[in-house]
Amino acid sequence: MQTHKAKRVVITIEAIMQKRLTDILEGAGVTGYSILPVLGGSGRSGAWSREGQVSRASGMVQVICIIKPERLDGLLEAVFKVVDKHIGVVTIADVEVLRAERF
Amino acid sequence: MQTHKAKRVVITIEAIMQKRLTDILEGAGVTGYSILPVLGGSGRSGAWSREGQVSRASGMVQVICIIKPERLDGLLEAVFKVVDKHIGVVTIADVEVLRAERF
Amino acid sequence: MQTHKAKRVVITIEAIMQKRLTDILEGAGVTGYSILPVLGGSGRSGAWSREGQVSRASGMVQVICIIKPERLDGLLEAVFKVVDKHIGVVTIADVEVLRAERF
Amino acid sequence: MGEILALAADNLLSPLILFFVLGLAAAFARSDLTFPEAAAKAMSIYLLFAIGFKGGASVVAHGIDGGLILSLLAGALLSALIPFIAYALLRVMTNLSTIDAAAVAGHYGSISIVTFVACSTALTGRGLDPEGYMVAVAAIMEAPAILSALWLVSRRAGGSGMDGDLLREILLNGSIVLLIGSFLIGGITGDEGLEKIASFIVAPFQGVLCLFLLDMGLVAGRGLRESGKYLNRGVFIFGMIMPLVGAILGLVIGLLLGLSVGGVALFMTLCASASYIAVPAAMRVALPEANPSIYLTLSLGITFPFNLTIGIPTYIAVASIFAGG
Amino acid sequence: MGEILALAADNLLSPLILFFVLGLAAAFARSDLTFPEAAAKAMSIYLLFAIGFKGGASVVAHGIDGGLILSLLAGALLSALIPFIAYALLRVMTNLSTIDAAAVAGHYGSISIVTFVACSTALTGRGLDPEGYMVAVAAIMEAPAILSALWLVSRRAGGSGMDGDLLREILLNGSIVLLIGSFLIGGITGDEGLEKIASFIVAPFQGVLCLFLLDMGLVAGRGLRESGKYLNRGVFIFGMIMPLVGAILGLVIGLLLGLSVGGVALFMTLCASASYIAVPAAMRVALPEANPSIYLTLSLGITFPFNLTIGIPTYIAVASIFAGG
Amino acid sequence: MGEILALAADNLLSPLILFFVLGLAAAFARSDLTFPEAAAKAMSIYLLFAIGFKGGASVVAHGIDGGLILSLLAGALLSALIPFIAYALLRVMTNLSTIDAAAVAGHYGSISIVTFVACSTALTGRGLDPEGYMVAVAAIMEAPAILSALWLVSRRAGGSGMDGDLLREILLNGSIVLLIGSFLIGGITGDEGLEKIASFIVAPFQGVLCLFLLDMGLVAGRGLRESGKYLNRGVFIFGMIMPLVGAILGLVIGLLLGLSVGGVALFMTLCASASYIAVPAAMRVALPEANPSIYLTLSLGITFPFNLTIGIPTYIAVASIFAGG
Ligand SMILES: Nc1ncnc2c1ncn2[C@@H]1O[C@H](COP(=O)(O)O)[C@@H](O)[C@H]1O
Ligand SMILES: Nc1ncnc2c1ncn2[C@@H]1O[C@H](COP(=O)(O)O)[C@@H](O)[C@H]1O
Ligand SMILES: Nc1ncnc2c1ncn2[C@@H]1O[C@H](COP(=O)(O)O)[C@@H](O)[C@H]1O
Ligand code: NA
Ligand code: NA
Ligand code: NA
Repeated sequence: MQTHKAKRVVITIEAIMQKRLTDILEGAGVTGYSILPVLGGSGRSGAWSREGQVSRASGMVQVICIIKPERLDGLLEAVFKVVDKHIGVVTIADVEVLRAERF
Repeated sequence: MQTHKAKRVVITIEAIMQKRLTDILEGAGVTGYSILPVLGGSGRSGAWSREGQVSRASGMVQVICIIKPERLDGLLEAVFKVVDKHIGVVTIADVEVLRAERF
Repeated sequence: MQTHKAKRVVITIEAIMQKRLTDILEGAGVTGYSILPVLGGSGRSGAWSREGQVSRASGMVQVICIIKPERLDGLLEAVFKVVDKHIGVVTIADVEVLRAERF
Repeated sequence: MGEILALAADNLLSPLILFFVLGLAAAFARSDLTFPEAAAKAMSIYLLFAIGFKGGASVVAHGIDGGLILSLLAGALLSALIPFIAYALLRVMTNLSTIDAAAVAGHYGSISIVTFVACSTALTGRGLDPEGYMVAVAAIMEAPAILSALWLVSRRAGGSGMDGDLLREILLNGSIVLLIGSFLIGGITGDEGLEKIASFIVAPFQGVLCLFLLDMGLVAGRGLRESGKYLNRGVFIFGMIMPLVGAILGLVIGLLLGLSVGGVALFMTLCASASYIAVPAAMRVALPEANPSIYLTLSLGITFPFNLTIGIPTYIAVASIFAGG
Repeated sequence: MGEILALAADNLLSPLILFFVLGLAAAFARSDLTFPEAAAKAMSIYLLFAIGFKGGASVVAHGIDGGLILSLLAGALLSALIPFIAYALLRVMTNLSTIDAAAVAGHYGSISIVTFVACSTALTGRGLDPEGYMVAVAAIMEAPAILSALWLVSRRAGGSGMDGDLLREILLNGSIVLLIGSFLIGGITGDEGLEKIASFIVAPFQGVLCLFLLDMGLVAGRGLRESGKYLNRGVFIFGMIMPLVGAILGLVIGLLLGLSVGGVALFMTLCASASYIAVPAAMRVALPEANPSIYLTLSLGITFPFNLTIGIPTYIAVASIFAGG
Repeated sequence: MGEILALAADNLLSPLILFFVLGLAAAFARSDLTFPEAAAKAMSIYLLFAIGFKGGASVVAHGIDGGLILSLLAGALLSALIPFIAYALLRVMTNLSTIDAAAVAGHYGSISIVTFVACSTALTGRGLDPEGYMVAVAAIMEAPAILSALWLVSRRAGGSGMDGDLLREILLNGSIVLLIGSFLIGGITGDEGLEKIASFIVAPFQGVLCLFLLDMGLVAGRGLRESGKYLNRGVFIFGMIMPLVGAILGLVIGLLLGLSVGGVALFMTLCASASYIAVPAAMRVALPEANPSIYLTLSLGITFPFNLTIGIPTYIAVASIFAGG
């Protein structure tokens, strides 16, 4: 089948920052994203798990955007403003997509 | 360690279509898949979030298949039948796997 | 923006083995990982779903590590010790990351 | 009219309605108050379990009534019929496409179980206990409307339509199975069974319903805020006219069936209410081209609050006039 | 025999059993009725909390009985012993591999807390209150069987076996900690504590148990539908013979311990029941080669329903004959 | 002093505290006992709903008291003021950075609703019912402290600080909306409304609180185990001195306001308690550089258990001496 090149950007970020991040994504012209829950993890700021939290402050999510390659730079710059001061991880990978007209 | 080339196909689709999709995947000879929950997202049909739903109709999932590269085309054709009319996103990426005999 | 090459290793494994796996990852010098929930799936040992479980034994998770490419082999060897006897899938993909000093 | 207003005022100041309004207000103010998905599902399981069981126990307590079979039949027929009326109204009043109009129409033939529960609670509070078997009538009214909606579409536009899997999903969806199952078990174990679990299903019932309506308010409010734009004036008005049309049909048939005041009021409520669980699910599968923002927002954002606040006290008052003493 | 049948009929028509059957039926009919995972876990937390607390409060209310220590000891020994009997039977009756047989055997030495709760409820309903400390006996019987099973395997096949982490996980698994903890707190705060929380843990208990058994029926039914094929005739029969073997052992030891009728019946039930939470978890870690479809389906799909429907009334009737009057 | 000790012993042996201790113990023993996230959230929704509603109903039952407005004002002022005292103490007693000290200080101006609920329960158990409007005082004390903390930082270190979105999130966070909303509805529907849902919000309340405190014990224990290392001696001591400082302030102001014994005890408890929900959330957004391990562990791992075990009985005893008879 006919597929098209695209980029898959995954941003792991605190749940409390989710709305701020997706607002910025929309500002940067991103046409779609999906949010996955994260159960727990570990990083430089220690280990955490969703079941050990009472606080709204805690917990992370993954925000996944599939975008046209030419939009990548704009997106990363926008994202960087949010993740710079906050904990979180950003990865970018090459993917192929069906129905490219959607992105 | 010895790794082998494979394809990772991720299909983001409405939860209500999950069973129909996995039935088709099994029909297309896919030997395994995993389902991840999606908390929310946004696309051409607007934004949604799992906690704002009363309806069984709502909510999406990600169906992830790791397959041998030679099976890709068969799989995509089968998948396309389901996703064509429905909202959803399909991405394909190159990965390496351990224990290739499993796929 | 400046990005750096890294590897994204995804290990789908039974929830009951999660702690053992992440202990081994930490032993192998992995500096961070995230855990995603898996709702269900199918493989050589049949189909399962999280809602059809009474047992702590059941259910799977995805452990995701972003690592520097040079750490990959050490990690895979460590992981293999745990997944060898257990059901589960390991995939490796190339990604780019922001803020490489974190990995 | 005076009585209706008094009833309505009384209804509007009950904790149930006030918690619903709190939810709406919180959603509009963009508070982050949310119920976990699992808690919302657990509450709806509780409500179906309790209402089904109590209905079944009440049927045996009062003896099986000749009206049971007739009421079931009438319910099924109305559920199948109402979509045609709704569809005709929609074609006249709005500019919705064939597919969107058919999808919306299907929702109005089917029912909203929470509206049913809210009406039952109001009736019991006024000593107007309805026939226990109305629970079974509610269950039977869920599905036929879906078939009518799909038939409306297939006649004109095609659509991927009905298949065996979908039919099974509709008839055996979790809500129907739980409601009918609990109803049967309530019937089998009767008063003795009810006594065993009364302090679980009777005593805390209204409290749980308050929380559930709070969540419904949050969901309905968020739906309106985000998708209100999909509803133009005609559609909006339809969402408040159609329940009245349904209620009138329910009144006439309910009187013909010889139901009690409570039974007539509940029958009106069933006909007036619109589904937002079973029907949307079926529509996503069978009519993916229909826009869920329209039918969900209409059913949950307009008709549900309308029935909850204005509809139910009106139906009770009207039923009291026509079926009472 | 007549009495057993009457008891069984009575039992079969209780809401508890009927909701379990509803769950089984819904699963076989492939309804999409499901409980959210979090709700199922919350219900099991509630049941352990309530049963533990009530057991502890009852121990102090009735004075600490000399039988407590002996019963705990006997429970631990039986839990360790039964796997050997089960293993021998499995080798004779079935063609399971060493590892699968040992894994299954471990499940039958351990216990099912829901079966225990169902039996307690039936006993209380008949005025046959058991010794409060049976809750502690249940807790102590969870783990020893696992060690026996692993020993059976290590003697023959190796297996990755036991390590310190696993031992801690088994002994401090959430269910044991919650059950024992609530038991102790019930004991410390006694009747005064019970009074404070009675309307939470006593009044709604049976209702929650109905919902829990509905979920168990759904899970057991889905397990049977999907994995029933892994159970051949011999394995299937084992799943109904083994509880009887366990129950007879429990009867003999229970009588020797001088337990009340209720106590003997509960002890029989503990010996007859098979684990489907703690033991499967340990087996996945220590014996990943053993097939979970076999041991889970057997324990949850065959033995659990068998005990719930036929076993419990039989054990109560038998205990009444031997320990009664 | 004798009385305080008797009260403390009584308090320590209540089911509430014992379940909290069970949770702590299970966490330290690394048991895998956990509550599903959704169940924990559902319990906290229940507690806020119940405490708010009962407070509102009690206000109307006792007539609106002139003290209401003054108490709200005093609460808001204290919430804004306490962070400055806490900050000064932290700079003297510990080596925390400006940002960490300000973040911690903000937590101590705000309040912990579970500590409030535990104190109310203890008061009601002793017949010392507090003013119903203390619920509203609790709600109003949540937010001002956050502004003080951010001001402390902005004066020195910058920080990304406050913006309109954050302000809305703080003022309309789910807990506040639910608490105030339920309070208002309780006030509007009064005793009549309370009667309808009493068997949901009154009878099972203490049982749910036990489970909730068990979960709090698990979370606090895990926090201490993992992040205890971030707290050095000075910080640790601060976590037990600061509640006493707050309580004294609360005592003085409570007496000036002319509150009842229960009201003074609750006011002391509010001032003594530290937030672990609203404030951490705001700090993560506005001061991401502040280390959450410090403020969360201090508030949840030190001050919360301190208040629950030693603080509350002390505050009640002291209030009885000064405001009583
Ligand atoms: N190398 C990594 N791979 C995957 N996830 C990571 C990695 N590093 C950090 N994370 C995730 O990001 C969270 C915050 O990381 P950190 O900012 O390093 O504390 C962690 O708790 C993980 O969930
Ligand atoms: N570009 C994208 N990247 C990631 N997820 C997407 C994207 N577009 C759509 N989605 C997901 O697919 C759902 C339906 O998309 P759509 O069909 O565009 O409305 C959205 O709600 C998202 O969860
Ligand atoms: N090819 C695959 N693609 C994605 N997930 C898989 C695949 N094979 C197995 N899995 C996941 O791993 C679990 C165990 O697989 P198995 O060991 O083959 O039974 C399955 O239930 C799936 O969740
Ligand atoms: Na209707
Ligand atoms: Na046993
Ligand atoms: Na405070």
